[in-house]
Amino acid sequence: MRLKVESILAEKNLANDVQVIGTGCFGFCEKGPIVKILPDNTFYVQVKPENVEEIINEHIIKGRKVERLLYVDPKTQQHKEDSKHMGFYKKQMRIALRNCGFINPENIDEYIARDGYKALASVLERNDPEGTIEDIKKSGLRGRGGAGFPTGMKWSLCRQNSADQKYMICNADEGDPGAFMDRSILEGDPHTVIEAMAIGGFCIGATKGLIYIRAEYPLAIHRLQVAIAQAREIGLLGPDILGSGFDFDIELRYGAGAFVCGEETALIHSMEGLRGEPTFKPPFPAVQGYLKKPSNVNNVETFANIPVIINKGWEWFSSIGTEKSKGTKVFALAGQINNVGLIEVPMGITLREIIFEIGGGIKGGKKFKAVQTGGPSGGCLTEKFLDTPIDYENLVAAGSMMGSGGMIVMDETSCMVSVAKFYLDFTVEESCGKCSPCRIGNKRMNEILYKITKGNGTMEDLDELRNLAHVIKDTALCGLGQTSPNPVLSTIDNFWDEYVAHVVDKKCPAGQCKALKQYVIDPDKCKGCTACARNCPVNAISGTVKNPHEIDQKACIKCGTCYEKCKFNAISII
Amino acid sequence: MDTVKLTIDNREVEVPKGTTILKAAQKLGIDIPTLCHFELEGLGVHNRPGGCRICVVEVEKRRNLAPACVTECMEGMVVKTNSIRVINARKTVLELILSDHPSDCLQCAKSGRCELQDLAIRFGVRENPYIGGNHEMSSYQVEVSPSIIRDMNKCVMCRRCETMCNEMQTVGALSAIERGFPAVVSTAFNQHLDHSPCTFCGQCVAVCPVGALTEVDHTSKIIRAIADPTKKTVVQVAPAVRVALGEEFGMEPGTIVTGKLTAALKALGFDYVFDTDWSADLTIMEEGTELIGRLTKFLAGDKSVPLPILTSCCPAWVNFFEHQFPEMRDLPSTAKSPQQMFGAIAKSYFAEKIGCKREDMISVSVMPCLAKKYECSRDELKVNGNPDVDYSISTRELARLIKLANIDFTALPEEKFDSPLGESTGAAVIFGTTGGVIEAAVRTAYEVITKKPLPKIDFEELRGLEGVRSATVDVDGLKLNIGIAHGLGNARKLLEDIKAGRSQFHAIEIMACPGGCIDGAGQPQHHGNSDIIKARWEAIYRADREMPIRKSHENPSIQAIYKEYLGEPCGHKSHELLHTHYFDRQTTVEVDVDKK
Amino acid sequence: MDKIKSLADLKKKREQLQSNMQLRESGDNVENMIQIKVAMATCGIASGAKQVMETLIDECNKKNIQAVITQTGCMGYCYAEPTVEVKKPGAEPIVFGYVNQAKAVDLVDKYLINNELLEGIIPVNYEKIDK
Amino acid sequence: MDKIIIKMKKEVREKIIEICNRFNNNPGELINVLHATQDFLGYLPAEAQELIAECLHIPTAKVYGVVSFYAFFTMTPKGKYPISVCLGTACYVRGAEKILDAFKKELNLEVGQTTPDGLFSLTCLRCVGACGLAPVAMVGDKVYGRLAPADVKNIVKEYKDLEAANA
Repeated sequence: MRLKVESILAEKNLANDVQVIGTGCFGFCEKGPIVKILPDNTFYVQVKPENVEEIINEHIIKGRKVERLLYVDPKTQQHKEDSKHMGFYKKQMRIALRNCGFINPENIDEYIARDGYKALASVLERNDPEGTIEDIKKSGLRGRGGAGFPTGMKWSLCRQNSADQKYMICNADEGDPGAFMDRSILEGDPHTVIEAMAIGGFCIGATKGLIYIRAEYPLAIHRLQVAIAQAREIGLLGPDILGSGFDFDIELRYGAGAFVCGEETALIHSMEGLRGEPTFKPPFPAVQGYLKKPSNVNNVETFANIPVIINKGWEWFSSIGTEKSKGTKVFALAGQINNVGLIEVPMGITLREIIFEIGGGIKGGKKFKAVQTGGPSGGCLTEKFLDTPIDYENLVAAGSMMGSGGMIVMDETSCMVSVAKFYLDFTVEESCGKCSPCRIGNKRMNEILYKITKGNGTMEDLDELRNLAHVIKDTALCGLGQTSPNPVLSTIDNFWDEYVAHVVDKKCPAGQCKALKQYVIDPDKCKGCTACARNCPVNAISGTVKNPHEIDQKACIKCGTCYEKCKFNAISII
Repeated sequence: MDTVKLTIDNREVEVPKGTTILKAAQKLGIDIPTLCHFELEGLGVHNRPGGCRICVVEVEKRRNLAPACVTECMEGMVVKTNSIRVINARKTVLELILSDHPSDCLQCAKSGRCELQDLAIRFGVRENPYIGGNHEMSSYQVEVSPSIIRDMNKCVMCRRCETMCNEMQTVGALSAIERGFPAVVSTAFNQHLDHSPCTFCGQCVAVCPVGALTEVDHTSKIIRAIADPTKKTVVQVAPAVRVALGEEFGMEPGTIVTGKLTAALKALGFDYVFDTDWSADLTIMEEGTELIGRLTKFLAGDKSVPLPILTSCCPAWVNFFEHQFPEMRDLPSTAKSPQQMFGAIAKSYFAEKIGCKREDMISVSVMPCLAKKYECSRDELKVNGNPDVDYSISTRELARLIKLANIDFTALPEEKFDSPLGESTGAAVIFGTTGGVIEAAVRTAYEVITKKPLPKIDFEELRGLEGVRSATVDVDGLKLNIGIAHGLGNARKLLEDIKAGRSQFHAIEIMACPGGCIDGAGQPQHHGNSDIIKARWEAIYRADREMPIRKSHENPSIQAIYKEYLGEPCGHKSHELLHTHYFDRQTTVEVDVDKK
Repeated sequence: MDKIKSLADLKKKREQLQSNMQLRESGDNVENMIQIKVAMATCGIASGAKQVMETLIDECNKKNIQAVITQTGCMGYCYAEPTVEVKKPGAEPIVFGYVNQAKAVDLVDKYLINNELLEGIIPVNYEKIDK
Repeated sequence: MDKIIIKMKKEVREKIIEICNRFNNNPGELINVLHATQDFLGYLPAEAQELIAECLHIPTAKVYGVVSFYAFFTMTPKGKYPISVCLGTACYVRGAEKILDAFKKELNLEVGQTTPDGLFSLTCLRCVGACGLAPVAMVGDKVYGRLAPADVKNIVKEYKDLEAANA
């Protein structure tokens, strides 16, 4: 296509006047290929090479638009020419990320210029903490850390408990592998978290804020330190903020590499200098939290929504999203997808829109297989869920969860048993060890998964796997333990055939499980060059020169050397 | 009091607000199985991690099963403790725990008394899908110290020992370490207990539901010693043993079995069966004299006198202050413990008397305690490497010996201790519980100071099971302020007060175990039933009342040994035989001066 | 820096900041200068954003281009790091992806000086909530 | 009955005491104290934990309980060139395991170990935030992205050469 454009332009002697550039994905792949013409922003969709000449002749030379190739709005049936007016183009909406990538995070002035601390000021001026909490309740904001507890409700529970000291805590212990939403917010817009914590502190009656942040995030820590210092310097943190009489200050506490510390009771114990083991709730942190004082724990992204809700009103916020899940959600899109990155989308968007439009589809044109949401607490969703609107309830119903927002896309080369094993490896390593179902149960599940991927699994193992998963879900002490079997359950539910293939046929359909691979030599293609036999590290290949060779399957260690060395494509993996 | 009504297994029950489902079910006679949960009511011991998940129950409208031991009852709650979902989950969890626990029950020291074994029997676990194949089991080094064997392969992470060591005793030798599957309770850097601040109080052993923590067993050594014709065996029995040993033979807790105990020891073949109560009376003479001496000096205006005087008969307590408060080691009485006084006299005075060489005498003690095992291994309590007490065995070990020797304990006739180290007083018996040592000391001190007979022997104000108690005793106008603590955490509070100059006490009695020796770590296991401890406690005072003589200084045998051998209390000979000294054993990090 | 003591103070400061568009510490007439933002979150830095920023500063100095170059947070295009946003006076801001040091030189030569576009433009694909 | 005296270099002891003082010897600041001590020493040897326990008036077992709980704390000194392979999900689905295996083979090391010459140590970590470059490994602060197993040899060689050049 591009060549075609360039050659026609050259033909017409326009090469010096018109510049052809390749761009990143426009996020609208199903209508591709797309050609956009600047400066008037005209957007042609589903352009075929034979249309190129027409576009150049009509649009560039004659200045007339080719109506036929313009995007048709499915609702109005009207041709849209300017990309700014095209709905599909704006799948994303940035609330929590509103300042990321716009302001210099180390300069408080830039934050203030973009309405920073305006929300805090208006909350303080209104001087009606209960009213503000009521607004947060009405906005429908729910915790963005995973479980989705209504934020306003959490605040009002903590406000109800009187104490000489309360704490407003920010959970920035983003332990979910493959998720980096919170880090990006802290690195790109630290003041929004500070402002929101002060607002929250005022509402619940806390004068101290604590941010529990992973030690693995040095840049985020640095930017927070700078931001806190700047806010203190101009009196937006510290005593008597904006002359309101409200005192509030923030300290940082560092995590030390324990996933379980994302659980709020474990997080609190960790901040107290103890092992990060969760404790039974109740008592909830709102009653007995940090240093046994009433405490409120919210996640970074939750906080990042607060100033916007205050500034633009709860009505505005609650108009976005679905009935029970309001606003937007930030996802870290990763895996076998073209546009790995950070996105923020309104609740209710479908996975299909995220993966194929915003994410630009599967890398290398491979086939979509599954998308994992919610990290080690979530599950793998298949094609049949692609059109389900994303919100807290729907994801749980589908066997996954919102989680903190990691979204890992997998293509046909991913073995789902191995994916379950990967997450279980993680859970086993990160289990605190306090309760027996998580400490021993997850270990046992993981061992069964290893057995299956080594080709030694039985159908009884699959029953045990299912039983263990249900029991752990039912009996583990904390939220993390209770959700840890989700990767196993969701892959069993959605990819049962693949498990059976491993167990009964001793085959890994994705070809990922090494032990289940078989390298075989096609005697018709083998020229008897002996390259494979000479390079085999375990002498598993026999044969004489110029005669077809053979692999002794028992001796083969499946290292793949022969496969790489064969010049005649005679070796295949089955 | 506010109450809530709820339904458990279709039956209604009303309980005070804050009651757990476990307790409410007990009220209905529903026994929900538990493993990690442990409490000693009235003694301030609580272990409620909610970690084992054996006690899960189904609560209507809740997504997950709830642990009965920590879930509070709510108005209108509907609970099922035996639904198929509950039974399956509970059994699976038990199978998981068992899958990481050795199945060598036949050889295990806890066999027959193991709470995990009981659960396996109760659930009828016959096969376990999580054992064998590629299923890994935890693997830790088994460690033997002078008192305690730690086999963490058997640990079920109930955390009871950690709670006892840290919250009850504030010793801090044990902590959960690592995380996930390898997580276990251990010492810092998995070091030997000897290198830790462990006091060998053994409360960890006393509460361990399984065979992970057990006592070092000397029974076979005792059998060998008795069988050795070249050795004379001398045995002493501590006061608390006589109110607990019967439990091992199915007798009611609180039965006093002194006579049968004596008969059993004789039947086992010990050459001399004596009583630690005798040396307890001796301890009062020494310690009481020391107290009077320090007090007199103090009252005469010498403010440099180390006060309050602290008792020193509890070896775990001695270990505790040597590790945690070495700077205050001039406060405790220098008097040895009754066990060691007995050993010293047995291997000197008594050995001379019967013409037996020190090396040919095997001195054995039967103690409610595990720290006593450690105590007799102390170098300063040996003469030329020969210990004053060779072996200290626990009440449990004695029961095993009796059973091994085919002795029908309950059918035994009552016998008396041998003479001369067998006569004792009621003051000595009460050494077996908290407050007893100081009461015995006061009984003697009062009469020594005032030279008048006690108007009333029973000092009720010094008795009880409160963790920290205090009383002022009027010694004919002299107001003696007395403090009592049992449990080392309570002891710490009093020591911190002394350190801060807040203490008004003249004398403080400290016992390491909750309740004193009656709940020592060598006693028959109570499995969290504090009624057993209370029954032993009552039996101690009953035994005191039944004694003809109830003041140590009136013990004729004690009076005789001073006349005949020791001279006067705290005299030269006494100092040599009956007093000791203490060490600074606090681990410190100092500058390495050797290296530049 | 002066303390902001009241709501009015804050408002005043915001208005002043906005009206002057005194976004950067340097100079007047920021409006007429080229503004370049380099995404400097962890992923950007890991991909070499620091070196790119240095190159941009060097090149602009060398070629005497009046530009304000600052760091900013993650723009969200991790697949195309390092990313750089350029706003020329009067033009829409454009985000360039895959900007390594060589491309940074190109960016200055082609886009800043000659107004020629470069490969790897990332279309803005989200809605802003303000203005 | 002996008192256990642990020896420590003067400057190390003073520095740790200073760190503890900086946090008011508050046991609640244990994790911050451990971070600061590890920043200084590179690891947390037993004697450092003993001293911290002494300063903060908490049992050494509790300090060790915390150190052994958190993956970030280590009791073995890291290599001069610490290699960390990201095993975050994004890297995993793009073949991070193969990269890790290649490092293990190349250095003859298991995860958590340091080479006898003290040059290299190998650890895994979860997500450095460079998911767009997956799979990723880090040597010290330097990030190597879009790796293939074949690249591993060259990376190790780069540092061996550097070491040879410095020698």
